[in-house]
Amino acid sequence: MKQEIRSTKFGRYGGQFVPEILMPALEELTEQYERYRDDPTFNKELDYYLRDFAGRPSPLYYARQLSREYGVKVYLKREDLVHGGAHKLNNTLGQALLTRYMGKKRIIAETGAGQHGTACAMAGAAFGIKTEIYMGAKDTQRQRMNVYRMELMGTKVIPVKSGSQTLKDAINEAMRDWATSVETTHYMMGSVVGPHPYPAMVRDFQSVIGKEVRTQIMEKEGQLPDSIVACTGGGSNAMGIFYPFIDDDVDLFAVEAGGSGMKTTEKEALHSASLCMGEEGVLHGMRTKVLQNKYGQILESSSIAAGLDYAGVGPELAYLADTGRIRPCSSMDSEALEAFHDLCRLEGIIPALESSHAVAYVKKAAESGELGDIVVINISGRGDKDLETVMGVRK
Amino acid sequence: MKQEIRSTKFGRYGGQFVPEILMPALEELTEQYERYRDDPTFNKELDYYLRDFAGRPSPLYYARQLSREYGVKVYLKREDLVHGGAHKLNNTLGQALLTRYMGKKRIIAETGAGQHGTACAMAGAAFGIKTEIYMGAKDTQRQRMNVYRMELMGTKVIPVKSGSQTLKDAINEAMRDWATSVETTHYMMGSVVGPHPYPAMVRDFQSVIGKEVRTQIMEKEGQLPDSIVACTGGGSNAMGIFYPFIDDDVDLFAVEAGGSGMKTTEKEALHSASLCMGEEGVLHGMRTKVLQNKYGQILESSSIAAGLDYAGVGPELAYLADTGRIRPCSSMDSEALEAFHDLCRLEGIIPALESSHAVAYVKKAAESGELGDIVVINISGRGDKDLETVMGVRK
Amino acid sequence: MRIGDKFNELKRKNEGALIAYICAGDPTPDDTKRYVVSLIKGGADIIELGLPFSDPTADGPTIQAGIERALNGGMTPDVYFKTVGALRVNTPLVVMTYYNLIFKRGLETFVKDCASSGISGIIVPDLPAEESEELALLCSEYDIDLIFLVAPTTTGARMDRILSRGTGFIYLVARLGVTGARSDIASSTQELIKRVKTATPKAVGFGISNGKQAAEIIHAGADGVIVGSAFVDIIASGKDTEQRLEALARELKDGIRAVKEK
Amino acid sequence: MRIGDKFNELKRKNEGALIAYICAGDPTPDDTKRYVVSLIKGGADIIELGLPFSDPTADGPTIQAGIERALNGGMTPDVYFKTVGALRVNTPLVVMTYYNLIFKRGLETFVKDCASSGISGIIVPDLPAEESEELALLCSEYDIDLIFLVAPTTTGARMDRILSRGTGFIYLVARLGVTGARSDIASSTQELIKRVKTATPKAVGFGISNGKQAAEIIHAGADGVIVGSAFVDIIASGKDTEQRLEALARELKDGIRAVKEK
Ligand SMILES: Cc1ncc(COP(=O)(O)O)c(C=O)c1O
Ligand SMILES: Cc1ncc(COP(=O)(O)O)c(C=O)c1O
Repeated sequence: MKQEIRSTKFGRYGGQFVPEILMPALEELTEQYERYRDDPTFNKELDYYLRDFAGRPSPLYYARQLSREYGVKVYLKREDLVHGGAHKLNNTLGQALLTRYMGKKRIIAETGAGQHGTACAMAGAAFGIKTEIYMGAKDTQRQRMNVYRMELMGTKVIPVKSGSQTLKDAINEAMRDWATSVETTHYMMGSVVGPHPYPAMVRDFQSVIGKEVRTQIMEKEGQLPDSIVACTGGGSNAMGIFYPFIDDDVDLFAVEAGGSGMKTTEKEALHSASLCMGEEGVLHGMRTKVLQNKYGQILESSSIAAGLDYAGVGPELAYLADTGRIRPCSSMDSEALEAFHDLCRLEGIIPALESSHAVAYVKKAAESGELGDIVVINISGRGDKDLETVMGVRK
Repeated sequence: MKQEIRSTKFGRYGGQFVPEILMPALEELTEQYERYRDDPTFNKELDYYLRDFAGRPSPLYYARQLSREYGVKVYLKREDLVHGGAHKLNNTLGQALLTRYMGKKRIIAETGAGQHGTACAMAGAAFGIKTEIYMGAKDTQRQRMNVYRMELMGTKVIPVKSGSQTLKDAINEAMRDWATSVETTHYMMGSVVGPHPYPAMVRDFQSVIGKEVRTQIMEKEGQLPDSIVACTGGGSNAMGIFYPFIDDDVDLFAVEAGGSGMKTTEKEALHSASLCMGEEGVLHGMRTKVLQNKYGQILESSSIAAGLDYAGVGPELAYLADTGRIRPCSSMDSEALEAFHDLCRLEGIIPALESSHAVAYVKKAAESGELGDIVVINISGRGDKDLETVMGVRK
Repeated sequence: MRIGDKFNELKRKNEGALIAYICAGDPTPDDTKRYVVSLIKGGADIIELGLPFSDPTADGPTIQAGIERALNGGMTPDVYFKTVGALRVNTPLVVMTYYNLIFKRGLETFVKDCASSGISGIIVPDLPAEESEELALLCSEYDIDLIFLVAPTTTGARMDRILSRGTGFIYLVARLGVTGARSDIASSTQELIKRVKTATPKAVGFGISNGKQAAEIIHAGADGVIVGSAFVDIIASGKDTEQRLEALARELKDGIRAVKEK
Repeated sequence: MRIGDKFNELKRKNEGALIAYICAGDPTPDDTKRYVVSLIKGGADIIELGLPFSDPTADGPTIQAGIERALNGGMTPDVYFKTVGALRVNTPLVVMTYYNLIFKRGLETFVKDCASSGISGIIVPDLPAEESEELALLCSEYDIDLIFLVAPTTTGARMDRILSRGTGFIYLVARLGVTGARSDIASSTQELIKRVKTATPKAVGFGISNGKQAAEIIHAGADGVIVGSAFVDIIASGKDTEQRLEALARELKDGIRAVKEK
């Protein structure tokens, strides 16, 4: 099952489409990751941090009331309980530990709404590694609290004032930094995207989710689930929960953000459904499915959930979608909101709007029977960060 | 070790100082609690919710960097990772389950800043029990987000417009409600305060914290800790972590809110240190140590941490302080803030300002040696709720 | 005057008692003195004078507001006893307050101060029989009545304990709830009056605001009615207070008198 | 004109090459036509014309801003090839763009369009040698140079692979970093020039903005210098653009000419 880390591709997807200047860093990272990936000391230490710092294992909770309402047996994988409030830390802990093993002294990353940045800051502080986060200047204003959170943890947040002053520009700026600092600095990717080895590495670090689910569901049901449903932005929580089941007879649903509709213009998409609607292309170092116009210009994507609002998707997901192993699908903003309210009211769990997309898909698909009898939904994060947004659309 | 639940007192503290109309309800509650307290089915179900819903056990994390800085081996009990972000849910899950076992159909409670109310809302939703929370009208405005959170989970928040429109009035109004609805309604107390059996019952429900610590520290250190430090408002997180060690040779430090100084006027205290500075009195149904003026009028207490801002304290703590089994002490607002920053920066953990008081005490007491070599601090909650406050005092 | 004597006197007249509550010091101690006179003029047989406590959990919003006015008006236990001591009335006076004020003053001091300022009885809404032994002993020593409440929910052993300990009168809580004017008399109240079997007079309080209700209560077998919020409401409005207090007392007492008991 | 021919011509003159980058369509396609003329007048030997991509991760803020202006000015691949095809210049033209635009157009279509619009070379900053096989084959089929970058961090097997695959010239990245004018030449650049052992001409880019730097680069053994941000800065300012482009090209070329190579 384990993918050979030396291959940079998933079928024709993936690869390393980056400036020459970064290639040696990727080579080094690949080599080092391969070296520590199965190293017992590395893994023991990582397990320790996942347990004692991040609070793993996260529970698999049988949602009785939701199950009754939706007409299918629903288990929730509770990544919302992980330190920081989302699955993101699984990955940043792994990469921060690797940074230490590689002997690098500094971590950089980009962040949009601030989720990945916060997870980097936490991991950076836990390991005592200097951490700097690039963030669009507009985003730093919109997400003042997350900036403050990062700063509290000793992370330097660098506002990016070029371009549209948002995530895109933060990525560019972080890449520029890395290009000048590769020798001492590790670039922390926040999802299963970017050039090899990131998609594979981040997937591996997130696979702890699926591994736990396997043990937990066997304990509770004595069998594997019929299907697993996860929201998909870059795809890290999805790959994390899917991957350990890839060789099993379990249906895997990757739910993308349907936004306000499946339409696009020359410059914008009303959604973020790259797997469903994207076309093959090359973005951020990887060949994958991308929302783009006829010339190959990348579209501005859109979603009520900031974490899903991305024009690309992890290459392994693109590959698995083509082979039919995963089923790409989508939930619209309005459906996600409804599911958000369902979970709050019926279970006392406030899910992230990202995760609400997965819940929403179960709500609409359960009746058709396509999900089978036992469904696991990955609740990738908690929704405290989204309260303002939800409040804003309250009728 | 287990206290006879039939006795309403801890030494001369405790008791049931409530209107006659509530006495039968307290009798019934005592009886029912006694009935289910050791019932295997009840406890199995409670354990299930604590594990799968609340995310227990919470880790005991060795804080390497903080230990180095403070000069003593510090373990953090991570209640900040519990669903909802604080230890509060341990108790509300217990009481909500008991509500179901008692066949009552409705839960009421009061809340100040909204922490206990949110924990009630979560438990109420999890068990599908109608939940109504009284909250001072002023507090509903100051804590808009927590009100929204509760409402999302199907809880009705009732703004109390009488008196000062704060916690005090919410307590009164909730009591009034209970007086008219005892037959169908369970009153959910949020800490080890109020009339018997609440102090004992809430302590029991919170004792899961200390029980876990015992197992965890034996695993990690092969011995019990030298001391345990917990912040103390009403005292539930403190009693929860202390109680399982009550017969052991472990020093127990109850850290109260020193506010801006140990002074009082006719109507106000600049602190909330009832154990350290209070005098015996009767408040909210219990005999305990109370901040009061020479006539017995209750003082307005004060603390940067809303959850510690209370003029009374659990009667068992008052008793244990008198017998010398626990050591009451305090940290000032400014010390708590400093410790808050320490923990963020050194460990990537944002503690609640309440919990920061416990950390602060370790910071100042470690050097004297009075804490011994191995200290466990109860991180009773996470600090996301406090970011605005901390930001406000940033120089 | 002793409470028992008052009830005996009324019994002889075949008449129920009107027990009127106001909060001492609401809005000032001097006002209280005048209000007490008005109430007695209107026909009140016993006066309950609240000693205000900062956290009155057993009172409704109306009385809570009165308590706040009194505290803002400078009322303290010291002022209270001075004010009450200065009342020259031949009507039993009862202090109603929360336990912490008694506890803090010292139980014996408090009871002594009651005795020397002419108070005949004590009601402590947050002191159930189970916690009252020490205070009960002192009260009997200083010849002060300790008045207990019973509620519709009070049953069995607890009821017996309260009835055996209560003196002066037994305060029957009219319905599940707290003080505050309501408009009808619940059947649970009627039941409660029947259930409380004791030689001690029974007075019913909580939610009574007019003569018709008062009459119903007496008709149902009570020896007295207790009215508080309705009086405090008048004080809160601040208009023609004395006249209106007297008028309401009269209406209530007339209602009571209309019932020819037993 | 082929790139190799140009370098041969310059070699005969014992002269280094000035390779000037601007972004096509910045701020409009017509401007670009005039700017190209100015650059050539000033002395540019090869013109690199950026085809703007929405997410130019390998470019600095200066060029990124130029790209945005071009996109806002309506530049698309279609317009690009039309614009370039209309240039009547006897100077090698190189397209610099990101791989997605090539990929989306179809590799063969793209290369064909290059050939038919008179483009001699292609630079794709996000296409390392490892991913370039298909494009390289097409380029050789259509007789277009595929120009690769090497960086100070490029070593060993990767260096060999790039050098064996690159045609036209080898683009040496002057320092760790991205495009943008800097003021000094790092020693790592000098080293890199020495390390790149190939018969293909070597041109150094990233961070060169004046004649002195250009001279140093040529002095250190390079066959050409590549200047981009400094020109784009002039376009951004929008004042006397043509004159200033020409003047800067002249200054750079003068600097280059001042070095009498080998
Ligand atoms: C809670 C949550 N879920 C999901 C995502 C989407 O990321 P991914 O698709 O990599 O899991 C994010 C991204 O920030 C997130 O915060
Ligand atoms: C995080 C946290 N810690 C501590 C407290 C204080 O309560 P207690 O003393 O009952 O633990 C609160 C109360 O809201 C709280 O939210």
